[in-house]
Amino acid sequence: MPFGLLKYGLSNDYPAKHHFTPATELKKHYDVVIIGGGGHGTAIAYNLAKYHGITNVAILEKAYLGGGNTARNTAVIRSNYLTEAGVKFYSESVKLFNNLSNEFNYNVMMENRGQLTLAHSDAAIRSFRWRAEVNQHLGVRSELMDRQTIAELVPNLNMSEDSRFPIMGGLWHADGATARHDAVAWGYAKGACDRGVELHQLTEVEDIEITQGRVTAVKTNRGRVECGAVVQAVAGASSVVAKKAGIPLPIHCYPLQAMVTQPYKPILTPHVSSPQVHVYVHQTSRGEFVIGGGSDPYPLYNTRATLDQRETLSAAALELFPFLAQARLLRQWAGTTDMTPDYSPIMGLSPVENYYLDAGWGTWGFKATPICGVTMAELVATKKVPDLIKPFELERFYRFEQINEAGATAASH
Amino acid sequence: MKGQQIQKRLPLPYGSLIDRNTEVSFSFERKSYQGFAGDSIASALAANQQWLLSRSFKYHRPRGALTMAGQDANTMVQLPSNPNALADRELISDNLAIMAQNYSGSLNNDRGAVMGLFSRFLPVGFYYKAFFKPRGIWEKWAPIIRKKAGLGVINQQLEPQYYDKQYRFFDVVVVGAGPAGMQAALSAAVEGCEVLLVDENPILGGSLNYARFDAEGIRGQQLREKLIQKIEANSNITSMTDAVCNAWFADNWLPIIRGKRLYKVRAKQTILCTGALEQQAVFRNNDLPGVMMSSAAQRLIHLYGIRPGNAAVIVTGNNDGYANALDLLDAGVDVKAIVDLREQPKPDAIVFAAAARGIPVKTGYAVYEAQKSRNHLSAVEIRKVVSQGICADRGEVIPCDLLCMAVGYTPTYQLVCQAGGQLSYDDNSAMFTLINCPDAMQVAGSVNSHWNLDACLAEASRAAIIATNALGLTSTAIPEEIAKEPVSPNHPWPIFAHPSGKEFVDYDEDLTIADIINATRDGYEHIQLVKRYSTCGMGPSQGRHSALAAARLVAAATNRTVAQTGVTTARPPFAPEHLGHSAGRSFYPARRSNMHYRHLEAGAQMLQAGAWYRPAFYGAADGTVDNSETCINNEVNNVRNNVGLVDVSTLGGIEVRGPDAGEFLNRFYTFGFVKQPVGKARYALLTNEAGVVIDDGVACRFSDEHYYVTATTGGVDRVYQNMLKWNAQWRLDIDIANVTSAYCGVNIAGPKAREVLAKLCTDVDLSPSAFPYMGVREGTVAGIPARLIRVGFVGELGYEIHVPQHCGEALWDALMDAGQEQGIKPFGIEAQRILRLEKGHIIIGQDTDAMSNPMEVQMGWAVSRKKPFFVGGRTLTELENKPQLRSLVGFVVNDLNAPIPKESHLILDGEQMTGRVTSCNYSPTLQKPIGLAYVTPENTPAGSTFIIKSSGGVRVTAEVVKLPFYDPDTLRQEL
Amino acid sequence: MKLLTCPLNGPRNISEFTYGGEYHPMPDPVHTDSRQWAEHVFFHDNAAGVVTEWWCHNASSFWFLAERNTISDEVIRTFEASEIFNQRIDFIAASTPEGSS
Amino acid sequence: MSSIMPTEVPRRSQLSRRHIELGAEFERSGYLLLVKDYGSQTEATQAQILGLVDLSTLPRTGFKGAGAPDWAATQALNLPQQPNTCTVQTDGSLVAKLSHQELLILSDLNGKSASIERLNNTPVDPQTYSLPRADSHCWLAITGSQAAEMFSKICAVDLRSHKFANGEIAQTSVAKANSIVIRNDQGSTHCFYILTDVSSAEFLWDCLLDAMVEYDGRPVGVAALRALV
Repeated sequence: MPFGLLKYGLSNDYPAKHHFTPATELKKHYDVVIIGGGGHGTAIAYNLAKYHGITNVAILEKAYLGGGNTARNTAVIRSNYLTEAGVKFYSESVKLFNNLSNEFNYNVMMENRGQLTLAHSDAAIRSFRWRAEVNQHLGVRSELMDRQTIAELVPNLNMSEDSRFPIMGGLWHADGATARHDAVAWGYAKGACDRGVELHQLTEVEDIEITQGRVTAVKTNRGRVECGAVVQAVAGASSVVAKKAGIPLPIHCYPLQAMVTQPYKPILTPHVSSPQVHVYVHQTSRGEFVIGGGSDPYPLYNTRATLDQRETLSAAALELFPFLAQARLLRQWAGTTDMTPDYSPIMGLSPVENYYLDAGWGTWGFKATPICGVTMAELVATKKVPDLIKPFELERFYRFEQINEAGATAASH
Repeated sequence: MKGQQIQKRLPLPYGSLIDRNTEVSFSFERKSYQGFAGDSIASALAANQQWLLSRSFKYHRPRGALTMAGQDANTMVQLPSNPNALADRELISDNLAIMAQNYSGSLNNDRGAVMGLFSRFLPVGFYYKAFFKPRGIWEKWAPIIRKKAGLGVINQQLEPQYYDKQYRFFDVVVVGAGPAGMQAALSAAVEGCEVLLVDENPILGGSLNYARFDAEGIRGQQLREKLIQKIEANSNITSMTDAVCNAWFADNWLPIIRGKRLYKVRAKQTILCTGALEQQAVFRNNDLPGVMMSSAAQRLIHLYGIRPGNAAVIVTGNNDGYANALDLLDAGVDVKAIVDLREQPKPDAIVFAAAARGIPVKTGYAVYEAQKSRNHLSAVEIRKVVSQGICADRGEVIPCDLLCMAVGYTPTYQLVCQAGGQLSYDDNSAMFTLINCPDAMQVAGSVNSHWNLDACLAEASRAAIIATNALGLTSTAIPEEIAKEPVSPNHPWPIFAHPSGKEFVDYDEDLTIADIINATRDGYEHIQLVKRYSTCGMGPSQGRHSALAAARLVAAATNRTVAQTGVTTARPPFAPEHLGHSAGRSFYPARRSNMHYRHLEAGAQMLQAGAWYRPAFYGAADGTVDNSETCINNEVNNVRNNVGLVDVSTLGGIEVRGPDAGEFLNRFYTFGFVKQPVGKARYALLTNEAGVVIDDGVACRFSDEHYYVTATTGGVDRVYQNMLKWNAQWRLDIDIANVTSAYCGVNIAGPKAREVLAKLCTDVDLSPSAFPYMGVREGTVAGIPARLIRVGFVGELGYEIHVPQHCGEALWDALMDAGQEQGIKPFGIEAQRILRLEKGHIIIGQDTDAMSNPMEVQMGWAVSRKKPFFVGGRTLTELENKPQLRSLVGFVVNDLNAPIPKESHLILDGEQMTGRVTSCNYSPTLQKPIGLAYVTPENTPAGSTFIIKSSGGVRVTAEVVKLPFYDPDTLRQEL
Repeated sequence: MKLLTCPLNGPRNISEFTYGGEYHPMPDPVHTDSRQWAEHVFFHDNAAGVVTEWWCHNASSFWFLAERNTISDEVIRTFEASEIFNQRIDFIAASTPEGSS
Repeated sequence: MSSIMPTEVPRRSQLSRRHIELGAEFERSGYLLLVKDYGSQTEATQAQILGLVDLSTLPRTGFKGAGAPDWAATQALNLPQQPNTCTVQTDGSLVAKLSHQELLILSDLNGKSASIERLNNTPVDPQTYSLPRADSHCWLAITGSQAAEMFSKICAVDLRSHKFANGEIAQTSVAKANSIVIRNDQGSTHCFYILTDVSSAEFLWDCLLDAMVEYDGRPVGVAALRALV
């Protein structure tokens, strides 16, 4: 019995402490307004308050805390990216994740069970080797794995030579992990609110006021608030919000669906994915199998589920683990992803002064949460773009310079 | 023996689902039992007085049947290759071996039950509050907690079973075959209307099969027979029982599961008559075996002929509890009391009947606590209700082994809400009701909060009329909306907290009143946050029985109305379904050329290129492939010295014909084609609008208005689609046709290629002057009409021969036969890769990546600047005005002892990554490793060197050389 | 599954089609400045509401246009490309702004 | 083993090996080689219930382009009015209109239709372009009372006889392979032609056999198909 729970057992009255500011009226002015109360928004607020002493901050969330893609992603954490920019950025994020529970005093249930990406063609082996070489060179634990080793690592994987897509090898990423996605946003929000940040749920930004190229205020469904700076962290609605500030973005929003089975006794330790079969599978700490794959085939601002995707994901999952035919599907859901032309985020300065972008998170937003908090807060506080996120600036597209991460999207989310 | 079993059942007509003539033997927890065909696992066990079925998720509480309708997780049992099976849904079969789930030790004495004692140390969200201090301790806890995780056990040796799918099409689909559903189907089955009636139960009738609608208890049965007769007589109605409509998807796309088949049903109109789910009362130990919904008791009696207990108490908030009491009495159960939460029940015939039969009624009373002995209900303590949720200090204890709960319902709203409908809470009826149902969907019956049988029937007919009118099959005047009942069956607050807790709101997750309230006190006030923080509603039954109570508790705890609080989203599927169902037969098209089997017969190792199968290399004569390297090198040498044959059928082929054909290619590809001579081929490089190289091929001009353009195996479909899309805008006078599969092709290459071809091709002058390098001709080969293209991909004298697909094998046979004396041998993709590398040709997708532009891959020569427009042109201009970031160069490794670099190995400048190898092989011809690599522009001049981080991190020096490596003066290919 | 009505083949499951991107006129590739061209190549309206977009029916390789609401996923109408592109486009002189991507 | 083998002629169906495995008896006239039967006496009746026939080696052609409809009109053909419908010609061939500008012409079951040969050798008008339809697609026939029911397992278009009339065409996906499905009843027996990318012929054949099992469907020779008329 961990000590942390003793006080609950020994006190007759439940020692409740409200984790977040109970919603009060909006103030007239905030130094920083953060649009979006998801993992990123709360992480930015937390870092502003804790490390930069900026506490006159409001997080404006149109629905509820962490209810967007923070609630809908499949909680995968990894740093096996392809470009130097990507690898450095995400490996910093993984480092921060590892200390998050103790930083928060709130357990985010980080589990480092590793990630295995399967190759079914020599082209895939080639692109995995590329990734492994870059990762290793930058100190990230990725390595090519042969059939034999894969069979030992995941004994119940279908290694048959005559399956439709025989497994030829794989990329093992020992740093791959999962965490309780909701808890990440809750932990940040709790820490931010403890330091004076205001979290306003059910508060939607309807318009953004800009005078002489500088953001001055936002209009919400609960009234107008003036602000020194605005950060938008609204993955899935980035284009819509940025448009209110007159900023066009290179983003298309596609639904990304996933599904989960009933809980079963644990039989799968690492996260297994197959870019060619378009599926990834991992078993949660509750014993549920989480199954995801590619994005929907066309853009949509709607988190409805489709039978088509359920069929595709199930068939794909059974290619890898035929015995999952007996597992029962419990729930199917979707998130809305900001897809960018180069499969990399858009972070940093915008054409509008003091208006900062945290967008273009595609299918990799959750795993970037902690580092976004750190870097975006530093940007807002110092007005200097941290080196780690320089490559991700919006301006790159105007220079016809993309980040060569595309090869990496074949990998799992 | 049989006699015994029948003794355990009530006499006919009780037990409509069981066949008393067919006994079935099965085992539960390794003890053998008998039941009847048609019995569910739970009913067969109940007949044998085995009520305890399983253990709960967190506290390992003893659990038994709750709904007897497959709607709760209390009955989950382990079947072979079927974990988490619902015992009140799955039927028994001979020798079926059933085990309970989630206990340690034995089901009766579960060591895990000790968790219950620690419950106050495991407050809501306790995982977040502990297990992580000091740093690193979580790594120790995680595996321990993980061991506790999960319920059933997956059989990893599962033999794949045959699941499949079928499409179905109906004008109207009615979901739910209760009174409303049956009536709706009948009313909808007008002339020319195809109606499907679906129900998850084994027989039609729904509540008519078990519920009591009148004092005498005869009306349900009568109405059922009448409706079923009509339905069976109606040829427009298709009935599907044992079939669950498991979701609603866009445009009335309905997945219906029966047996091992998933039916994908397209309905023009749907009518949902899915009924309502009875809800539990919340009080201490309300989860004990013996405590069940009143409808569950009625199902046991009427469907299975089972007496649900000996001494019963009914806690009710409506008159259905009284009907339930009458059913129990008729079934020979001693009804100790009806505990009515209401001070003043509204009397009706049934209430009078209950009184007349002397059933003690305690009005204004609640069940405060259920007591147990030997894992079963033994008594209830009832207390006077003094105010909402508050009981008097004292009460009385009534011994009983059955407690029926009849305190209200929640509509079976899942499908409606998936379709965009919403739940609103009506404080007067204390009930969730459906609003904003979408077009092309009607709801009728208790799902729409109608509780009176006649009202349900009337509304069903009305819904059907709306549907058939919408289909244009009828133009009947739509009757007035049916008024709702003034009296609601829902009690507003059947929730009674107990100082010692264990009043379960969510059975699946073992969540009590305190857990829900404390979640809000921790700050998780939004119903979605309550769910995520407490996991309320996240279990296998997806909040079917927790949504209402949780919404009421959260509303009260946060000073909101239940309507404001709402419920969480109803995600598909409705009922947990096997992944095998949604997977079905997997269709992954596979493509083969007409020569496919010749490759296999020659011992080829096949590889997959997209959907295509292609020969990677051919095994040695004796069929062994152990030394692939030798095989491949032999193939290379044979091409260089004699003649080889490779199947190139998978290459794309697109006909571009018409007066504007040249103009079109000018706009689509980077090169110029208008002035291309007839009878010649020209390299065609394709960029997208971002200036990225995405495909290449050759454009063969067979006449002024006829180009035949090849494309890469993987790229042709996209290239073809893009061509059509562009010309849908440009409207040039051309036709574009993808003829990839119409042609089967080989490349016959090597110094002796002409000798061989000459034997079979007499109508084309093959002499170098008449048919030079990059020439194209049409003629016949071995009597087969053929297109001949003199290309040099592998760097030798070579002809691509494209013939009608069905003649491919014949062409192969003829060439292999004719080439015998020249030593012709087939070669595969691997040898071709080496050959083309020696010749310095790039492969799109291997030597290019998602950002490569023509200048980077040194193909500026293939970009025409004399054109007003081509796709990607403007962007290339932008890129040309910026410093180039990298260049693709050829390199050799002169140190033969160094580990041969592999594709994707990095190029380093110190520790700085400056590029990567895209192709690298040992060249049997040059006798040293050669390759292509992206390097910094300053590294491009021949002779300059760079460092490759090769296998094992070994730094290998590479020297840049001018391409091609082989035959720089192209004497051989122009032979 | 969603139904999409192909002008040639009638209503079909949307899985029979390939999404072809937003329809928006291509700026004059000669006289447009770099930033505008960059926005044409990389940026999208990505509007939440009714948009016009390209679709291709795979089995018949038939391209057409659709007006679709990206919030409700409701298809307002589908129509043949010739409704917008009714004449030959040429780039010989300063090209017309008609073409699209 | 059949006295005639596919290797005798240059044109060989992608399914030759499947046929030989099933004990096919081949028939040959000139370069045209077809499966006569699979050695069963009951194939004629089988075809009335559910039969699968490979017609891939039979002649066929196609024309496309803005000028195609007018040109075809001058070729003594009885042309279909609407796209996605077809008409049977006097010489037994079948003309399918796939779009306003595209025609597909299939020969009769004996490969004797004169029109195919004629059309292939007639010079075409401007804006009219021939298509190599004899090789781009495989051509299978599915016959019998159970045909539509069987299709409903692998094709999402409603092909039931009262919804999909004789002479109608669906260009759609069958077992995830793009296909042209043509209803062309043989006498009183339902018959669907399916034309799918020729390189996927074996994949499609196997999917069809798998779907046919529960209805006792079997492959039958062209003889059984002819016997229906």
